[in-house]
Amino acid sequence: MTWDASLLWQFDILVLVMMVICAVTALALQGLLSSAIVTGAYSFLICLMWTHMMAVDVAFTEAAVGAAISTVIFLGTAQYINRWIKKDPPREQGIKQLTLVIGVICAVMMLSATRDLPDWADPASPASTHLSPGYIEQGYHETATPNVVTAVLADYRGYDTMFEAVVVFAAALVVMVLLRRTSHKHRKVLHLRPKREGRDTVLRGAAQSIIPVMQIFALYVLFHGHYSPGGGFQGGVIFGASFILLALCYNLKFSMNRFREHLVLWCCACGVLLYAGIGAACLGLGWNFLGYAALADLLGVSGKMARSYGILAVEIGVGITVMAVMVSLYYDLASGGDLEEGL
Amino acid sequence: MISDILVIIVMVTGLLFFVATTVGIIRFPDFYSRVHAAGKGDTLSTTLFLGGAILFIMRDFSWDAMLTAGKLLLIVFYIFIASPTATHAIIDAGYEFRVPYWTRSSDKKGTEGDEANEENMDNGFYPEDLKG
Amino acid sequence: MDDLFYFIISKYNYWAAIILLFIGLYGMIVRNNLMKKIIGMVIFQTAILLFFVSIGVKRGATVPILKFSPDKQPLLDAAAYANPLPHVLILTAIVVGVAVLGVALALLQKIQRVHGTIEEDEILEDMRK
Amino acid sequence: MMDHAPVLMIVLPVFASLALTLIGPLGHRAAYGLLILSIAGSLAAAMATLVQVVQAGRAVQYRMGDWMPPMGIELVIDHLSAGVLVMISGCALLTAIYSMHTARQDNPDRLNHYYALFALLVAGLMGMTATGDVFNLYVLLEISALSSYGLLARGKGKAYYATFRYLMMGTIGASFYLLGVGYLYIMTGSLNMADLSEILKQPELGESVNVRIGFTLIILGVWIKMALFPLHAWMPNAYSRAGTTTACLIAPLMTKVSVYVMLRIMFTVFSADYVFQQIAWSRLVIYVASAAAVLGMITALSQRDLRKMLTYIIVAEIGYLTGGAWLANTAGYTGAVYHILADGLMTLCLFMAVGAIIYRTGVSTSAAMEGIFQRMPVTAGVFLIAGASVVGIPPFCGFFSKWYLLQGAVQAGEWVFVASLVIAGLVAATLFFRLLEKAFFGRLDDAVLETGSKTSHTAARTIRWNEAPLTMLLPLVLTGAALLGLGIYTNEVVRYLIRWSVPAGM
Amino acid sequence: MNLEPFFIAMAVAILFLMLCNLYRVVAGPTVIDRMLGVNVIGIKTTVLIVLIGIIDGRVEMFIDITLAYALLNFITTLAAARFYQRISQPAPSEPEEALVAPSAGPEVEDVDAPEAASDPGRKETP
Repeated sequence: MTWDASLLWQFDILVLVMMVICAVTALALQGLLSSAIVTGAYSFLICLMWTHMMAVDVAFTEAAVGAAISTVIFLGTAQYINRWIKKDPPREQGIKQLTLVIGVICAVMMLSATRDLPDWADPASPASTHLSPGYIEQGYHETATPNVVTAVLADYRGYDTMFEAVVVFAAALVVMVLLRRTSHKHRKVLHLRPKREGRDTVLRGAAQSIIPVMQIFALYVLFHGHYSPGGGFQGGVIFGASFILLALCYNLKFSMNRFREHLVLWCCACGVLLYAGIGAACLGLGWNFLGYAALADLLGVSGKMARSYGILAVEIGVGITVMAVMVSLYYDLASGGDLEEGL
Repeated sequence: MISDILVIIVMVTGLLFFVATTVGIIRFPDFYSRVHAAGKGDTLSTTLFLGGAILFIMRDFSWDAMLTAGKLLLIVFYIFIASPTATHAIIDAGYEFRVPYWTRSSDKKGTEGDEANEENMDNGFYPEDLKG
Repeated sequence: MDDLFYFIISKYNYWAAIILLFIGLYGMIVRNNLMKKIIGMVIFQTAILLFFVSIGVKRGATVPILKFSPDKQPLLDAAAYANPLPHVLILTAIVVGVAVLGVALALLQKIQRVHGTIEEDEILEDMRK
Repeated sequence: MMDHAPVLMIVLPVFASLALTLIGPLGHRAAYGLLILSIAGSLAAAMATLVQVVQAGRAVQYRMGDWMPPMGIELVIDHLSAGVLVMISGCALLTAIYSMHTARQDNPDRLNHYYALFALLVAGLMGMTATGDVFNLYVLLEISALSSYGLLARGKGKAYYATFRYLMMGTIGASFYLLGVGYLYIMTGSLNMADLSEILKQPELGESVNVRIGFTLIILGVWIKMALFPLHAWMPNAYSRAGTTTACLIAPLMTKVSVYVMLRIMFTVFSADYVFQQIAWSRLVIYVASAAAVLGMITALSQRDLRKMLTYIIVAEIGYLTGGAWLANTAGYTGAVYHILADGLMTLCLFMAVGAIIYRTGVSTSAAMEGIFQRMPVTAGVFLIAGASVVGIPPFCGFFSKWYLLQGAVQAGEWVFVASLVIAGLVAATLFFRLLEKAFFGRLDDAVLETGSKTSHTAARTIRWNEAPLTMLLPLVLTGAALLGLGIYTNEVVRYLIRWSVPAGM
Repeated sequence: MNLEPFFIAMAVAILFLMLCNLYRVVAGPTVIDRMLGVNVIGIKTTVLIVLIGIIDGRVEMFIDITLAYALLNFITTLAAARFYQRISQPAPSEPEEALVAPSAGPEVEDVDAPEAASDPGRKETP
């Protein structure tokens, strides 16, 4: 019956209340654009929540993905759709209302069942005692990586992470296959951005000073993922975001001149190829798939360090893929697929 | 000890500016004045808070602490660039969209005070793309 | 009173996750606008992620990155660090979430182009024509 | 290499999809060849694993990254999954061969990207079947789901909205699954299937309401993915609007793999005792399944569009599979597992035959069947075999699965399920009889072709003999032969594969 | 001197201010006001993350997130602003031809596409 002051429950409850408010508002508002923006606020709050739960890597990812990329692609899509929903949804939704009732019953059941869940933040809960101590206590000796999350992500559960990279690759392919046109027969009449002589100077100046730092920071996050929160995914998203920033401050063509769509696609595939290739190389060297210790002889280091380098290499692969995929998603969704003019 | 007091002073000042910003954002009558409150107050108070954090970290000197403080300074610098630019972009978008601005006469149109004015604005005063 | 307080303190995170879950589910199933459905989907997914991350919290624990003593020895006490496994799972799940979001938005653009609307009932009417 | 067969069969298609993305300019022939090559390699690896499993008489394990199982991820291929893996890669290979004409027709541009998604879907399905980790299963589930969205949306027009609904339902299903995994994780602290089942044997966990919620959520998610009757609304539109190749790939495989996942969760992670004794609602599932079988078949009877008809047949077959799995006896389980294999082949065969008919006639309603026996005798013959198999006529495999299911239902005293099996069989017989009547005695004049084929340039007006091209016929005939072969070798399949995988406590 | 209670108090105070700012996000009245509210919440989040780091005692682990936040929050706001600059000039968009997968057969009843709204962004006033 003790509780720890450092848990800061007041903090949590405030954030959670705000999250619920944001969720309800996002679903209730009539304007779709407002909803998208409120969803952005929701994402900020959940990121805060995760920082407070000490899930720094998760918070980092959420900051990069939820707060930036999701909102940007929401806004990109909002250019091409009806932005105002009907006031009166039809009433003949018998099945939907039945679902609602069932949903409320399920919610009440699940809420009442939380009594039997282990207490929140209980160090003696099964989840905290069964597997995770193993990762924390052996991880450093086996992989020489102080960031346990990176070690588990890229090594113990590296097979998952490989398919995570494949998932984003698949998403880029699907979006491209869906939206992008090869023939320019049906070129749409563009919403051209108004001529703004000299009025973007401030933005461009800011972008010029921010983008290089952003890219260096992205590389830092990528390569420093062993020692601090971060890694391939977060670094990749930030690097991709720098191209998005370029496109926002100038225009899509300007960004595409620096990072061509063919190159983007190549990078999407090459990152996964690097990851899977390392796995296959380990297999070729007589170990199991993704057993980075196989690289030890090749690199002339101990098995532990080989695992560390293997983690770094696959993180680079993930970073390349994710960077390219984020840029690809932005190019396609913000320009409606014709890669002419976007956001 | 001195540095602790300094930290407290700096952070409390920052909090005061945050309060001012919030009051401005909630109470000011039109969009432009709200942006004004947000753009200035928030940047300053963020700087103050991060400055307080730097002071706190530098309390016991070490190279790690120096590195951390350096990164914090970088953050301060980029917030100083990014935050005003962001508010600039917002206000530019609002201007482009002809968001109506507040004058005494538009205040009088509403029966009394702020909320009535906003209600007035809700009833078709804004172009609908702005509300969406 | 103390028991009740302790009960609330030890469960509120799960409650919030479940409430958000059903708010999102409501949005996905009942709302008529496809964009709202997508927003509901985002909320629904984050609720599950919140549930997962809640599992990983430990009282008095710090971020799951090893601390080092001055002589460069890592502190390997499992109780001192939050559970890293849910974090890993959630990282993967966030990525999956953004991938699905991208595909959903692309489909939304296509639906708008083909049907001229993103209201579900209007689309169904249009398809019946 | 033999040792690495379990992982090779999953990563070969992944490599193929990467290569297909990179070699874009090399043209469609290279893409086609590469796809077939990779899936054939995958099939070979699956076969090798199957042989290994049957010879050893126990599951093959493969440790990813050489980590011991509860810490790392492992692949576990036992008798059940080996059979399903061969079925998946075999069906995918046949579809890949079949796709030569139709895929190019549907994808005048970006054929290589289409094939890349094809390979990813196969990789996802294989991975789902082979994995021994519940969270890894979720990731692979999403891979197969994402690539199937891309493939289905190539159907254009109305397919977009159908795919959107599929995406929504698929996401709800996958998220329920993930939440269920969360509940299991919070109660047990593990993600490995074998480890989970060890921990779940503890009596206090068997009583726990949260484990029950976790089980319910997982099963509910899987049911949404596999379109069990009340949750099937997304499926018919999504599948019938898709291009032929897509339909041939997705329709047989996606639902069957979901059924496999259901069996895995029910009997490997949990146990038969737990499912049938602790879960209060498990008695009701038989009724849901019975309703699915009967209503699915009846709805199929009322469809004009051929492929929609086939999709409703899948809904009915899912009813059989679910019912068999929840009968709680050996015969029912055997029937369900056998039916996964048989139904995969049957559905593939039907979709391929209908695809060939649509390809030649350009008509997608049942009017396309008019006079098919004169114009496309081989296709029609194979269609007859598949139809006979769905109805349950002896030498073909559909009969044996129904036989086992009926046996199980009688043993369990589930007369409702017996009745539904019989009724669904009769309705299916009516359905196919109607189609085949048209096919035999349909008028051969141009009236039919004029109504349907005003946009088709392939319709034959004067040529009577108008068989599908060889790349379509070959897989079609092979599938027909497989239906017959599986039927003839039923005893061996049951003895060497299914008997081994019957869970304890049945 | 133990400053931890002070930092906790600061964090909770900032959260309260965030709650107040949420009013602007929820109530509007225009989207641009909401954008402003989100921007302000984002900046406060930056500060809060640093404070959490200080309370946890390992601020160096939280700084990278803060920097990423400061940079990415800028992108979100900028994207929203750009969106408005872009749509302030309306232009009609052509409807795309609706196609059916050739191999799926011509479904007679669903070939022709309805005209897309002349400008998808601007629907008639509700």
